[in-house]
Amino acid sequence: MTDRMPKAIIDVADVKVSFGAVKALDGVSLAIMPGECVGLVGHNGAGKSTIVSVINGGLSPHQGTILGEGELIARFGINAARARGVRCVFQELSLCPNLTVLENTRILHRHLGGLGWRKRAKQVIERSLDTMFPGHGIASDRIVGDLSIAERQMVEIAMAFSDGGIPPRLIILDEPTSSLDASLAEQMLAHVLRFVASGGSVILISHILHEIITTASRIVVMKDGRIVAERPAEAWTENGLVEAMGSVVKGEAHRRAIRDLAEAPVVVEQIGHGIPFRAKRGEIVGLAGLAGHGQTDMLMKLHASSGADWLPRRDPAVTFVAGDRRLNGVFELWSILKNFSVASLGDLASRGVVNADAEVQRAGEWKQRIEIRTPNMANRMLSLSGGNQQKVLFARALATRAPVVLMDDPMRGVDVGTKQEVYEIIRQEAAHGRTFVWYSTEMEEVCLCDRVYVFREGAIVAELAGDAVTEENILASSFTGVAA
Amino acid sequence: MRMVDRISRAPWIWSWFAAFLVWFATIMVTGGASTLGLSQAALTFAAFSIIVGIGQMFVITLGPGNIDLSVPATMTLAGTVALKLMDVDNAMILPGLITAILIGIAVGITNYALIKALRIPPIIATLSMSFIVQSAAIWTNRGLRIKPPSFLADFTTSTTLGVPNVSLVALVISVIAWFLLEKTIYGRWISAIGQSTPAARMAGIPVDGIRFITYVFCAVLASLAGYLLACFSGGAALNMGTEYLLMSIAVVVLGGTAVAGGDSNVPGIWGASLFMFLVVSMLNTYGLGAGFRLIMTGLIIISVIMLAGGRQPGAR
Amino acid sequence: MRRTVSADAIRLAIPALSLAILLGAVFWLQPRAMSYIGLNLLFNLAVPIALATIAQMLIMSVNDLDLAMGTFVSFVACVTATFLSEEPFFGVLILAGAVAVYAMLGVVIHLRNLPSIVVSLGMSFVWAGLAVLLLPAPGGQAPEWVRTVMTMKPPVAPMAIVASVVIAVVAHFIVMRSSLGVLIRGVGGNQRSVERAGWSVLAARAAAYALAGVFAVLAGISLVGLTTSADANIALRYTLLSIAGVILGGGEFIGGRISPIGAVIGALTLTLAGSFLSFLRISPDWQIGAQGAILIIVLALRLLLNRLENRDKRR
Amino acid sequence: DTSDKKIALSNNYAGNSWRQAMLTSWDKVTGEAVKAGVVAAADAFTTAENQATEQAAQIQNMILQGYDAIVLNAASPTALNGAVKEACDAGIIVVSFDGVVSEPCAWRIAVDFKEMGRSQVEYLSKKLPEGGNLLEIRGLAGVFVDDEISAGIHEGVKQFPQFKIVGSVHGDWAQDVAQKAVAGILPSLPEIAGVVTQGGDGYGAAQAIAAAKRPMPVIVMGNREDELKWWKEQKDAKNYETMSVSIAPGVSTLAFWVAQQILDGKEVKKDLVVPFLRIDQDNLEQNLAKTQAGGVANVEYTQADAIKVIEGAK
Ligand SMILES: Nc1ncnc2c1ncn2[C@@H]1O[C@H](COP(=O)(O)OP(=O)(O)OP(=O)(O)O)[C@@H](O)[C@H]1O
Ligand SMILES: Nc1ncnc2c1ncn2[C@@H]1O[C@H](COP(=O)(O)OP(=O)(O)OP(=O)(O)O)[C@@H](O)[C@H]1O
Ligand SMILES: O[C@@H]1[C@H](O)[C@H](O)CO[C@H]1O
Ligand SMILES: [Mg+2]
Ligand SMILES: [Mg+2]
Repeated sequence: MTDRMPKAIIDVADVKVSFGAVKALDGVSLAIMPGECVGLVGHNGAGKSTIVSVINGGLSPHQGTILGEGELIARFGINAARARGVRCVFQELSLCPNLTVLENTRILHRHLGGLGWRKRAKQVIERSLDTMFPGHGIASDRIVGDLSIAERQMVEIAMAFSDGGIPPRLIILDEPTSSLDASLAEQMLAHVLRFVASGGSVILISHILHEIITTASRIVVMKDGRIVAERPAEAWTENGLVEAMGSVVKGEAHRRAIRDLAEAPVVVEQIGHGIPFRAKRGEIVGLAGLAGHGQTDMLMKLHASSGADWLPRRDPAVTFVAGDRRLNGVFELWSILKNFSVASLGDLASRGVVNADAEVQRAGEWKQRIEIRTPNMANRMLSLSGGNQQKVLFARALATRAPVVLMDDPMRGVDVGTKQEVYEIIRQEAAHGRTFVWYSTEMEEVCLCDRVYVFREGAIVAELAGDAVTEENILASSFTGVAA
Repeated sequence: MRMVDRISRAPWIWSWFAAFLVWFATIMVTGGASTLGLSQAALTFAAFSIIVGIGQMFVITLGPGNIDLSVPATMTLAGTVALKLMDVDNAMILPGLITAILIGIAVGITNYALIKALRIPPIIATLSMSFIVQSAAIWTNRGLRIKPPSFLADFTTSTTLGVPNVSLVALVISVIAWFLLEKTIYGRWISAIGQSTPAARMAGIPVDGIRFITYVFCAVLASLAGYLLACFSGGAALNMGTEYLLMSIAVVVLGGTAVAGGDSNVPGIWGASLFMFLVVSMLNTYGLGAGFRLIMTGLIIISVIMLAGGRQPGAR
Repeated sequence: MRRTVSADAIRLAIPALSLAILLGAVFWLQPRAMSYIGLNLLFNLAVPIALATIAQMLIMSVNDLDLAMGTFVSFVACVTATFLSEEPFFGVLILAGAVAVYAMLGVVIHLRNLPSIVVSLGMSFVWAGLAVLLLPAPGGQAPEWVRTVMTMKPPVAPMAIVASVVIAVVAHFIVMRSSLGVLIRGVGGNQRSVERAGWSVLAARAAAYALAGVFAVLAGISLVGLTTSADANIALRYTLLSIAGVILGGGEFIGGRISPIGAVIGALTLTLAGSFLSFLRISPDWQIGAQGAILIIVLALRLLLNRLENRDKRR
Repeated sequence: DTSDKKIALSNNYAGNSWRQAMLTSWDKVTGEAVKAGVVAAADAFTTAENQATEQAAQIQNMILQGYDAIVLNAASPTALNGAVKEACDAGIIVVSFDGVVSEPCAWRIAVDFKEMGRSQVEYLSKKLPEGGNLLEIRGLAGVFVDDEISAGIHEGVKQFPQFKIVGSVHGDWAQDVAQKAVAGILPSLPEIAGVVTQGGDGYGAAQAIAAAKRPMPVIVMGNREDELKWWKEQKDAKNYETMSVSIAPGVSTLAFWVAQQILDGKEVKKDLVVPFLRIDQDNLEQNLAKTQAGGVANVEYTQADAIKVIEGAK
């Protein structure tokens, strides 16, 4: 008790979280002291957002302990965290889009109620906005859905820093600047420094490395659910960080032989801002860059431009492998078999009647080919583990006759062994003349491509081909890109 | 044991179970003497609910928000126009049938045009449409009850080997519907659309085309039911579809079809249609009035949905 | 200070414009309507519809739908014309019980994750049955005070207008201005974010249903105030009318995007559409069809105006 | 002189042949009256959904449109009283018929529905003196006419206790609904001697009974053409005997003339009674011949008829 060392606001020790076979956190320990800003970096899927959810109380770890001010907290949850002044700005925007700014403030601050709460909420949020983003021009009675993405992000950040009864003590910012331009980001980071100087704590997650280096007092690097490096900010350089984040074992072994595709015809094309997109027959084209910078939109556009909404097509031009399984991949009520065959029913039917034997046989072949781990393809799709569900979606697309396969980060949750098998299949199919357009957040995968387009802010900012497809080049283009 | 387990989880079992209970409770009043009569009557009248219910089921299978409220008006228009056209002449049976079907097609096309082109939610689009169709029915013959051609009248009211002919028609339609749903690409596609429209689009399914066909199919079945019902009851009446609005929805829901879409169930429609007829008969037989009858019906619908359970979390 | 017109304001402008156009047409067809009495005659039956529309809107604000609105209002009307006027104590008790049933439906639907459409379809039979039991034949008597309130002749504006404004203001206050309203709409907009802030979504949904029950009860009572008596089928059409009213008023089926003022305007528009048609003197054969046509036209107008709005936005 | 007066018909429902016949009669008779310059206009209005609230709004619109009289077939005897009162207050003559309203300021051309029900049992008591089991087919639950006719029937059964009602179903005044309801209850019923009805349901009952291959009881008919035709067939084949009773749809024209007379300044009692239209074994053919195919046996009224009815009530 007489200890003069300040105690950590939140101290998580040896935390483990897994989603199915994916070990999102594999023994992470992290203590946040008052008056420090911890920078958290790592590749997509490293586990950053997951540790945030643990600290925020939204996710109970499967293993590990959580201490607050040095004391073990038995029932740590959202309300316990909030009572300790823990606030969070989530990576995906999490305001209610149908409510106004000050109504969202009301939702966030549970104790703001009572007569005249609007006035108080208005004061709370406007004071915070004014201090953080002077001249922001956001009226607090605007509907959040009407705001631009940047304005929404500003509101969320300002809301996290606002004081609606319980003063904020630890603020977690998960990629807060991803939609802010340079000057707004500057304003925000300056406020973070002021907040930290006055004794508050911040966890800052960002892919923009110089922000981290200039703002954080300590930088933690995560990789595959573990903390792999941790040093004071002054001890880091941007290159050092990129190296620490990158894969230790490079994917060289899997690099495919460089093929000459100069003669091959262009099979898909999409011209927008930035560098035009083209893919040739038999080519594997990678879409890289930070998550959410327009890669999925590009895939959707490619799909829509050749899709048919009214009449069935015998020979589909493209097929699609979803990454967001829940949203646009899996048919939950169906068996694995039906999920597999839905895109190639035309080939498995005569006069519109599905040939059940052919369907079972085709499914059997693919079950073997990519090892879908189930005793029976007639089992429900949801009985499969996530990785196996993803394999089914893969098989669904590959089993069609479409010459172009669009892939939306399709390896989420797929284990290493399977990945290697799928890579091999992709290589074979490409050799037979199939074209793959592959968006991936995994560097290793991007490096498997013949050619790579790097995206930033909705446009293609770089094109890398052959030997130029390296992790360093891709990271460099995605971080530096063309500044806004 | 596994068999029992599997059957008890089949979504249609509840409606069959309920239908059986009610049937049993009714025939017990006469010590079993009414068995044949009641069964025949139930099969006869369930047939019409089955036919419209199957159409409604296809639409509901398309997913949340999809529903066709124009079913009753379509029945009425098809019945009145066809009977007027046939004008008691046996030679006109086929033209009458074709006219009824064409009316169904026209209503279905207009329904989907309103939904797609004007972005009107299906519930309101088909309601508005039903007013227009109902007016058209009034305008065509002002409520005169023209008798059906004698052949049709006999056919619809008689039995074959003790089974009512209309229920045989319903059986044929059910088998076709079951075949469409279970065996054909079309069936797979509507189920896919109902489970997740974005996923269906990404899987290359022609979503708009299929939705369009489905609304047309529903309207055609409604017009067919109208044609048969008008012949069966000795003439079309302007209000003959009225009770089939809630009925068509209720038999679908009770039959175990998922209201959230994607999962349809033909046997369940039979169970539910028989049940809906039998429960009224039972309550009438026991001398219960309209009030109790309605309350019981509502409570049973809610119990069935509670027992069968909602969809797994995440879907609504 | 920079002020832009919000999407909500535009959303409100569309129904208001439809109403204004329709009102203009009615005045042109029937100048007599442009008076104290005229306006009252045009709009007094819109008052219960407006209340039912608000009730439906509350259900829709949490992404549900109530197919039992019409039978419930009929049931309330029967209770009002019988118990509430003869044995007010029991009448109030029954109505309070009915509101509690609504809250419970919200709880059950949330806990068991049931489709609201089916549950309310089942409830529609139950309410209808109860109504028939209460009033096997039309009749009953409106309580004196209800009759007095509904036939009041306030200065300046007729009761129908005053009541509509009061309903709109009160509903606006509850749904748009109060903390509870914010919470309910938050559930419709982004349930996760409400949960993350530590609220109980279950309680919010139950509250939305209970509030809807209260407004529906008021709809039934005010209806009997106008008609002086009730019957078991008196308000069946309120189910679809209330849904159409919410949509016309700029509300949406999902996403918690609703507008109480818009809903009241939607209810007034629907009522006025009926009058407009009867002033047009359409042949009786097509009078029913014209109601469908006018619904389609007004909704198509909404689409057109939405398009214009989007074009403006893109500019 | 009423040549500058405008009369409106407010009708709540158009969904059955009876109502359509009523509208047709109105059209025919008032059309001639307008042409002859007796009145300036006689417009018909029908609501879409058979609901009192909708009809109340319709009446309010008629007030605004400046009609001098409203002829009313009401969805509810009481739920329109508010609107009717407003019309009276605006100086408008309101004449209700068939579905009459209880508001005292309105005129009522009523059919004694109770008597209509009672008379059915009385007829049966003559036809079947030894009595027997009866099946009752009712109308639409919750509606006034249904309750009245049914009450009359039960009164009749009390009066002639040799009869016993062994089953009761709602046929909603529609052949197909009646057919369905009867078919459902029939198997569990003992032998039926007679079927008492409300009109528009007799043919449906006959079909259900025939389908069940039961002996045909005496079914009281309701003047619909299909009912009369079936009766005629049975009469010719097996000398089947029954009677048929209902209100004539043309009573709308009587209401029209009464309204015209009131507008003309005649003193008219608030409550007028029209006899129901009854068809018996001997005048079946005669009535059938007069009835439009698919329609309802009808009587249209002239101005002279109306004056006679008014005088008779004094
Ligand atoms: N709800 C979930 N269900 C299944 N898997 C999940 C879930 N949430 C996260 N994961 C998985 O856990 C791993 C860690 O994810 P997390 O979101 O923490 O990564 P991150 O470091 O924040 O990545 P990014 O930089 O892309 O935001 C990923 O492989 C992800 O796919
Ligand atoms: N609810 C369930 N019902 C039936 N079988 C199940 C269920 N959940 C999992 N299984 C089966 O159990 C096995 C193991 O599942 P688990 O989720 O642990 O796989 P996994 O090791 O995570 O696979 P992957 O690495 O591909 O994600 C799988 O074969 C799966 O099909
Ligand atoms: O609608 C009509 C009339 O109301 C009549 O009074 C009885 O028969 C019904 O069909
Ligand atoms: Mg797994
Ligand atoms: Mg993250």
